[in-house]
This record gives sequence, C-alpha cells and structure tokens, in this order.
Amino acid sequence: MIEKKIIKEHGLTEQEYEKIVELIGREPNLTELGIFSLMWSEHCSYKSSKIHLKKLPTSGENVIQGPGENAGIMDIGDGLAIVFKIESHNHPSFIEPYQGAATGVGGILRDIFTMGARPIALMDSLRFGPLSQAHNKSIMEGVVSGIAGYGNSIGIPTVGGEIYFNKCYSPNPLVNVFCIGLARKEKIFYAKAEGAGNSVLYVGSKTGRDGIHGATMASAEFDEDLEKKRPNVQVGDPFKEKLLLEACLEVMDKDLIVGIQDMGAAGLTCSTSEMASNSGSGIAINLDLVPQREEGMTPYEIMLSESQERMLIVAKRDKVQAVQEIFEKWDLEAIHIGQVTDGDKLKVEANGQEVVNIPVDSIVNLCPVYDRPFERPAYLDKLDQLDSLPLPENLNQTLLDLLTDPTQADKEWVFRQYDHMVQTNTALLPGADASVIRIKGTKKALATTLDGNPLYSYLDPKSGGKIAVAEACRNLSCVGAYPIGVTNCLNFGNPEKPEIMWQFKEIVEGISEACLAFDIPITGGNVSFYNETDGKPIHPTPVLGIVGIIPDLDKSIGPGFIDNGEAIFLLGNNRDEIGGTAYLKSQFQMEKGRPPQIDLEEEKRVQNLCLEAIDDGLLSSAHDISEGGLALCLFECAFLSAKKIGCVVHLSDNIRSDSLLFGETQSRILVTAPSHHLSRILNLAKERGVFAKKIGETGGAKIEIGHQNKTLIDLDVQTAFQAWKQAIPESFKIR
Amino acid sequence: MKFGIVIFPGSNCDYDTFNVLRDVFHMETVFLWHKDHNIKDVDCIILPGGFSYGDYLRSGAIARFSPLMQEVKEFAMKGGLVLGICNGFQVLLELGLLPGAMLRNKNLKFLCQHVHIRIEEKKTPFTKRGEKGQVLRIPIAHFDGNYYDSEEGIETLIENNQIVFRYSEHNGLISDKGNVNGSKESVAGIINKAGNVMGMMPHPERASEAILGSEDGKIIFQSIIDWLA
Amino acid sequence: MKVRVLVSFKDSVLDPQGQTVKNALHTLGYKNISDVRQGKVFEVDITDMSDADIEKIIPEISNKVLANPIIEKFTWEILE
Amino acid sequence: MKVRVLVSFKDSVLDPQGQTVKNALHTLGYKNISDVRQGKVFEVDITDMSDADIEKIIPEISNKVLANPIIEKFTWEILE
Ligand SMILES: Nc1ncnc2c1ncn2[C@@H]1O[C@H](COP(=O)(O)OP(=O)(O)O)[C@@H](O)[C@H]1O
Ligand SMILES: [Mg+2]
Repeated sequence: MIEKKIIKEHGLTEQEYEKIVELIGREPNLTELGIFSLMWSEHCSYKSSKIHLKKLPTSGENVIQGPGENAGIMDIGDGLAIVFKIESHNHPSFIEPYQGAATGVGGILRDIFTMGARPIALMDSLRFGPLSQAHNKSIMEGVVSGIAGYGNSIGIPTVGGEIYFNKCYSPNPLVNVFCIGLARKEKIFYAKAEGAGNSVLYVGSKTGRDGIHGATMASAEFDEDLEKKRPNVQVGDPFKEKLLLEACLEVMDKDLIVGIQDMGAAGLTCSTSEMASNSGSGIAINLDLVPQREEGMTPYEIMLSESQERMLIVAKRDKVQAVQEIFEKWDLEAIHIGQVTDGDKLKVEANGQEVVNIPVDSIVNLCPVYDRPFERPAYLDKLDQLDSLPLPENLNQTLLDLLTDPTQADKEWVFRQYDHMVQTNTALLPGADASVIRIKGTKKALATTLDGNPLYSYLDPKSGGKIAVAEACRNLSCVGAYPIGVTNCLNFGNPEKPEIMWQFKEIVEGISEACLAFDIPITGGNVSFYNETDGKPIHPTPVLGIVGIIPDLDKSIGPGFIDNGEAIFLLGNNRDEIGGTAYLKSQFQMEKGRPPQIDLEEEKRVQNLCLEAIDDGLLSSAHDISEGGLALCLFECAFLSAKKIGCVVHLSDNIRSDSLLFGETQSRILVTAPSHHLSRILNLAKERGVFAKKIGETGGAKIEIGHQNKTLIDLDVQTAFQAWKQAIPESFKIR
Repeated sequence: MKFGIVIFPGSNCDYDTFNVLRDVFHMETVFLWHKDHNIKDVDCIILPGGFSYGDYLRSGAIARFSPLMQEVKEFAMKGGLVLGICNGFQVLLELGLLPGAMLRNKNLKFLCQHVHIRIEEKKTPFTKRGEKGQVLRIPIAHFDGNYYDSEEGIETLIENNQIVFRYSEHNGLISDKGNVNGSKESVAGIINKAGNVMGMMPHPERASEAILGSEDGKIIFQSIIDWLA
Repeated sequence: MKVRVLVSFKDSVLDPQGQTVKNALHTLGYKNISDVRQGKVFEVDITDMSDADIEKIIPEISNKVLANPIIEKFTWEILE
Repeated sequence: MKVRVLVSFKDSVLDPQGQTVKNALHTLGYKNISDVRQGKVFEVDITDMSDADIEKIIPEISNKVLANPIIEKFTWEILE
C-alpha cells in the first residue's frame, strides 16, 4: 500500500494515482510508481501542453517525420534528409551551469544521431539575468564553457545562436540547444522494438545514481527548498559520447539493427517502454545485466537513473555479434539485457524476481491530458499606454548605450569559445543573421537560425509568437535561404497558473498562424514549464529554430557592407512603433507598450523580394532590421563589413526621430547593391508590391544619419565598433 | 604519392583533412587506425586535430600510447614526413618527437578564430611554397595552445631555426596583441632538428577553400606535395 | 601558512577523467590498478591569520570557490 | 592499497588558473590569501601488489602518464 505522502513526493496527484491503479488493475509497487511518476511528469508527458500543441501545422510534402520522434526529419533532395530538433536544459543549468549545459548538448546530439544522422551543427539560445550581478556572470561563464566543452570535443561546430539579458532570467537562466544532422534517406532509424525474440542491447556508459528524479525536477518550480531538493547533477562525458556516436552510426550504416533510442530524461524506463509502445510489442529486461557504476543500486534507482551517454538498441537476432564487434572497435560494450516480447508489457526482472510488470501503453500513452484553465493576465492592462517620453538630447550617446547593452553588443566573447569551423562547412561565421552550412558534394547549403524576442512575447504573446517565426524566416531570407522546416522550444512559468497558460495558448496560436502563412511545418520541439523562482515566472519565451535551403551557395550573401559607393535600400515601410523596443528598455528602463505588429502577407512579400533579388544576383548584402531598429542595423552592417565601411543615410519619414531610428517595425530589410542595379531593384519591388527606397550610400569611416533637415547620428565606425566589441568582455573583467 | 591520416577515437578533424587532400589536391589519401600497426606505405603522415582521448588528462597525453604511434615514431626516425595539426601537434609533443609542452591559453578559454601567423622558415618541406616573413590567415581552435619550453629549450629552437610559424598581427608584427594564446616566443608551429616532423596549432585544412574565407592553408599542403614530388 | 585543499567528485558522481586514465594504464599493462579518481588540488598561502580563522575560512572558500558542493567534496590539511 | 599522487606545475611555470582563483578570492574579500597554486590529484587503487612494486610503479606511471615532466612535478604518498 503506497502512502499519500509518497504519491505526492513523486509529483503525482491522487486522481493520477487512482488512474494508475485502474490501468494496471492493482496498486503499483514503488519501482512502478517511480516509473509512472517519470513518464507522467510534465517533461515527458506534455500533459498540460498537448492540447495546444495540436494546433501547430505539422505536415508538408517534404516532411519525413513530424513531431513524435526524437527529432523531425525533412527531405532535402539528392537522397539526403536533415534531422533537427531543439531541447531545453534550463533547470540543470541553473543548478550546475557547466555540467547542465554540457549534458544539454549531449542530449540533443543523441536525439539526432539516434535517427541515423551525423550531427553537422549546433546552435544555442541563451537567456541570462543582467551581467551587473556576479551570479549571473558566473552562470553565463559556466553555461558557455559547458556548451563549448561538450560540442568542441565531439567535433560538432556550434555555428550560431542568440542571447538575451533580462532580469526575469535572474537567476533562472534558459539554455536551449538546437542540433541539425544529415542522413541518407534510406538510412533513417526509429525507436522501434519489433520482432519478438530480438535482442535488447545496452550501450554506452554505466548506470549510476545520476539525476534520479531529474525529469520530475524539470517539472517542479524552484523555491527556497532548492537546497534540499538539489539532486545529483549528471556529469557529461563527451569523449564517451563521441565513441557512442561513431559506433552507432557504424552499426546503422551496416544495417545491423532494428531500432535504437537514446536514454535521455527517464533513461531506461523511457527508452524501453517507448520503443515497445511504438512497435506494439512488449519488452523484457533483466537489471542484473545492466552495467552499473555503483554498488547496491536498487531496481528503482536503475530504472530511474539519468546517467548520460547511454543508448538502447534492438538488434536483429543474428546480428548481435556483429553489433558487439563494432562497439568493441570503439572501446564500448554492447550488452544483451533482454529481448522484445509478444504482448504489451514492460517486464523487469532483478535478482530472479519480477519487479515491474505493466502495460507499456499505460506509461507512454495513457497519461491524463489536461485542458488547464487560462486567463488573460492583469499586467497587460497596465502596459499598453506609454506616457509621452522626452526625446533624448544626444542621440549619438543613445545609440552607443544601445550598442553596448549586452543584448545588442557583440557576442564574440561567447562564440569564439565554440569551435564553429570544425567539419569545414561553415560558410558564414557566427555573428550574421543566419548560419550557413554547405553540404559537401552539392551546390546547396543549409541556413539555420534561432529566434524569439521575450519582450514582445511578454507584452503581446500572440504577436510575439508570430514575430518569432517571421523574424527567423527573415534572417534566412537575408542570406538567400528558403525556409523549409521549424522546430521550437517553449519556455514558460508554471502552467497551473491560468495567466501562464494563457500566454502559452496565445503564443502557440501566434506561431501556428505564422507557420501556416509561410507554409512551413513544425517537425518537433520541446516545452519547458516551471521556469519560476520564488513564484516569479520568466517572460514567456518561445525560441524558434528554422532551417532553410540555399539552392546555390555561390549566390548567398551576408549582412556586412561589401564595398564603398554602393546604394543602400530599405525594403519595407518605416512606421511609428516604439512599444516593446530595446530602445525603451535601454534608455528608459521600460518594458512597456504595444510591441510592433506584423502583417504576415506584407512580411512574405518583403522576404520574397529579398530572395528573388539575391537569386538574380542584384544584391551585395542584406540585413534584417530587428532589435535596435534601423540605426542599429546600419551600424551592424558596418561592423560586419570586412573593411568596416561606413555610410551616409538620409530619411524623410514623418516620424518622431527616436522612433524612426530605434523603432522595431517588422517586415524591413536593409540591402546594398551596386548603384547600376538601382532601377532593376526598384522595378522589381514595385512589381512585387513592396515599398522600397534608396536611403543612402556606403562609404567613409563614419555613419551619418540625417532626418529631414537635421543630422541625428554622426559617429565614427571604429569608435562605435570598439564600444560594441568590448561591452561583454568588459563586464567580465569587473569582478 | 600517398598521404595517411591517423584516426584516434576522439579525432574530429580527420575527415576535414582527408577532404582537402582528396578533393582540393586530388591526392591518394588513406586513414590509419590508431589500433593498427600498419602505416600502409604512405609518404606523409598527418595527425589531425580533435580530442584524441577526450583530452582528459592532458591534450594528446594518452594518444601517444596507441599501437600506431610506435610505427609513426619509426617512420619519423627514418625521415618520413609527419605533420601534427592542433591536437596532432600536442600528440607529437607528448610523444617526444617535438620538444616542449602546451599550457592552457593565457585567457583560460577555448579560442576559435582566424589568426595571423608569420612564416619564419621557408626551408622546410612544409613551407617551401611560402616566403619567409609571409603572413597567413588561418583559424585556430584550441584550449591548450600556449606553447612552453624551458629557457634552454627555447634557445635551442631559435638557434636551430626550428620555429616555423609565429603568431603575429595582420601586418606581420610580432607582439603581445598578436600572440593570442600566450605562447613563448609567439610559437605557432615548430619543426624537429632533422626537419621532417612539424607541429602547428592553426588548422590549414580549414583555410584551403575560398568558401571558408581563406586559402592560405594550401601553402602547407602544396609544399609537402612539391617536396614529395 | 600553507594549506592544501583537495577537491574531487563525490563518490556517486561519474569521473570520466579518472576512468580514461585508468583505461590508459590498463592498456599499458598496469592491470593491478583497479581504479583511478582524478581531482584538483589547491595550495593556498595565507598570511597573518590565526589558526582559528583558518579553520573557519578554508571550508568557506572551499564551498564557495574551490569546489562545487553539488557534485564535489573536499578535504584540507595545514601543511606548514 | 590506495595511493595519492599530486601533480602540479613546476615553480618556473606560470599557473594562470591558480592566479584566477586567487583573484576571485580577493574580490570576495579574502585579502589574506597571498597565493594559490592549482594542480591535479589522482587517487589510485592498486590490488595485489607488494610495497616494493608500488614504490617502483608509482613514479613510473607518474612520469609516463600522470605528469608531463617538462612542465609538471609530482609527489605521492600511500594512503592505506
Ligand atoms: N513545442 C513543440 N512543438 C512541436 N512538437 C513538440 C513540442 N514540444 C515537444 N514536441 C514533440 O513532442 C515529442 C516529445 O518530446 P520530448 O519528450 O522532448 O522528446 P525527447 O525527450 O525524446 O527528446 C517530440 O517528438 C517533440 O518533437
Ligand atoms: Mg529523445
């Protein structure tokens, strides 16, 4: 008889417990209860998010695998498929920044290579509290070196990412990691356990008492009890993972296995039951055969352990030895721990006794699904009005402040710790709008980007969701890539609070609407709830990872000015939209106002124009206008130009000058072209129904922005560049 | 002419190097597995970058015990050309084929970026296509690239003209600013006394195609090919 | 005064470095080596401080800076 | 048998990690800490070996594997 207290400690409600009893027809024993508690945790079951996630569009002609597997898969032609996914590792990184982030990388890599793909790039989306506080600095330092330590060692380039700073992430950071891999279409593998009698093999690291309750922890809000709950955080072993990667890809290449699944959150429990459930079979394992790192581990501990760098393989009966030989070549063991069975049960044996006997379906598929109540948060009523703001006296200074705000400042301090060039495919280095990865043996390249503005999402969740998609696509358009598929990581507070649930619902609807407009399917993602500290939630933070294809890499362009004397064009309209901007936050410490609104049809026209002009070879550079507005965009184009070329720009719009410079109106791209392309570009824009205008010329060592008859900005590129470049390193020098 | 690229379990620039030799230079290139005793009659052995054994103890420390390394040592003793890139350089140091040792980068962080290196010696099989004083732009990607040797060790290197590359500024100036990782004498690459074994921290295979932003690394491969021809 | 602080992973935490060293030693033929654990050692010089204060301060800095109490443990001794 | 091997940089080699720790401690107000040097510690378990053999083998593996004599020195002691 299991006590109520124990049920509660396992994060299950009494109703959930009753349902368990009903499903298995008796009271579970403790090990079985542990199994349910893991698999029915928010993290594994998506019980609060499922009904909303259903609204996301997931189909498309090139989709080979949508949500539901370890990662999404899309056909990219030439017999190749891409496999990609994003995962969060927020809670572990909060507790132990280095190992938390490192094992996050390890986990997402396994999600990719478990499907038969060789990982070709990583990206990271990070959110920290302000660097003025020492503990945020040390969290950031740990997270960045953890990602570097793991990814660099395995030889997967970390080609890009994004970082925002906001006090809502202090001290609860967000660490989302994206990975993309490349597979031959006929060599894709799934988490299948087919064919009764086939062998279940355990490969990789030994099982220890790591992170027992890690998955349930990821579903519990942090509070002052944190100290007591502090679990045993896993330590990553990237070298072991590299061996595992090579060995797994080799057995897959030689067609020796039936199915394979990584042991991530919920370890042995999740991998055995999911593989069986996916194939409508049963599975039986003997825990005495499981390699163990520590003595005296109980069945409960072995089943719930989250030790890293482990995989479960179902091998064809007559191929077990061949599999074992390959693992031996890589100094690993593939150990037979059980077999696939007829029926539908997960049966676990230890010390000659049956310790678990439950239907796989009950743990994998029959967790209750909740339609949690939602309600528009009251805070929104207060945020909408902006009282009239004074115009800054010195706009040059305002611009420098914006440039040196860590959210806008140069991130080289971060990405130079990442090996972003290994595999020799990185055609556009970090710092640009999107990352460009060539596909050897073809003319093509992939472009990838991560995006999600937490401020917009906080102020207007639905727009935030839409803009995240639109902006990610815009980033791809700027390098000449056509968006093809989406993955997303949704980071939120406690879903049991109606306001949080409302934010969630709105954002999912916004994402959905935008994906439909762009006609791009969502192939997977991740939801991270309970990002709260002492009851204070983070801003709702959707992170969109979008992948695009560049048909001909030779035509791709970057954001930096290429040459002196080129024409600068603005594609899209300037509007008076100042709410939710980085400018308000940096200049007035305000997180207020209505964030920019987006017309998805207009957005598409602008992006298509940009893509067409790149394809026609008309453009030299393209950069999208986002945080910091038009002014910041111009400076970035100068900073990212090899020769640090400046420009002179003149604007005539009837808009308040700060709003014109720093407003974040959507659907705008700044492009440059040789002047003799002027009429072709303007004509093309007209034909495509896009407002386009020449606003200036590149050249010189300064950036000058004039408005009507006034000079608003007049700054030396080098001065601004040094300030921008030094901002983050400087904040780490001060201890 | 045949090139052999060594694969340790944690090598990760093995294929990058292979691709450059095969696709850019059209050379016959084979892989050499660390557990084998066979160097397959190659004319030049390259120890590629990566984390041979996770670099857990010290970079390159454990790789030197691989069975293949005994063969590589013999090959080198007989005058065969051996090039160690990044982790390969670290292995050559641990193996004792090259003098000195690597410390952590001076800023205690992993560094991945393009750097400038100046060719100090043209009369080697690895640089004969370049010019003394020529500045190359090539990426580095390492945590332990801060070259160290005792005062006497460094003097010997200088006396015997064994420093092949130095980190520099873009104009070739040797300075603290250009010396990104804090190496003694700004050492980016050295050669043994016999002149057939070279180690360098920068990755020439990452700078051998225009699409990757630099082709300066080709000088090194082309020099080897010329030398062997 | 010189104090030595030894920091290592808690017993239940995986120690990949130690394992790799052990494997290397086995390959070299040192089969009698049944386990290796790798940790860090800090030699800390302290000036002008009473023994009582040292007793107080060393655990403090070990917990805060030298070790990460979530995964590591430490011991210390006064050398001289 | 348990043996502890301590490996640290030779005095002539700079120890930036130790310096960083020292600086961090100073920032936290521990001004009496005049120096910190950081090294590695290995705890090696050995089975079935005579004391004489241990005396021989430990310096051997330390020189060959655990430490790089160009930059590092080592000491060792039998723990139990
Ligand atoms: N925000 C989301 N959008 C679309 N699919 C999602 C989202 N979150 C999770 N999913 C899908 O739900 C499934 C389960 O996710 P998860 O438990 O994170 O997988 P795993 O732990 O095996 O990596 C995956 O197929 C994932 O792609
Ligand atoms: Mg998975």
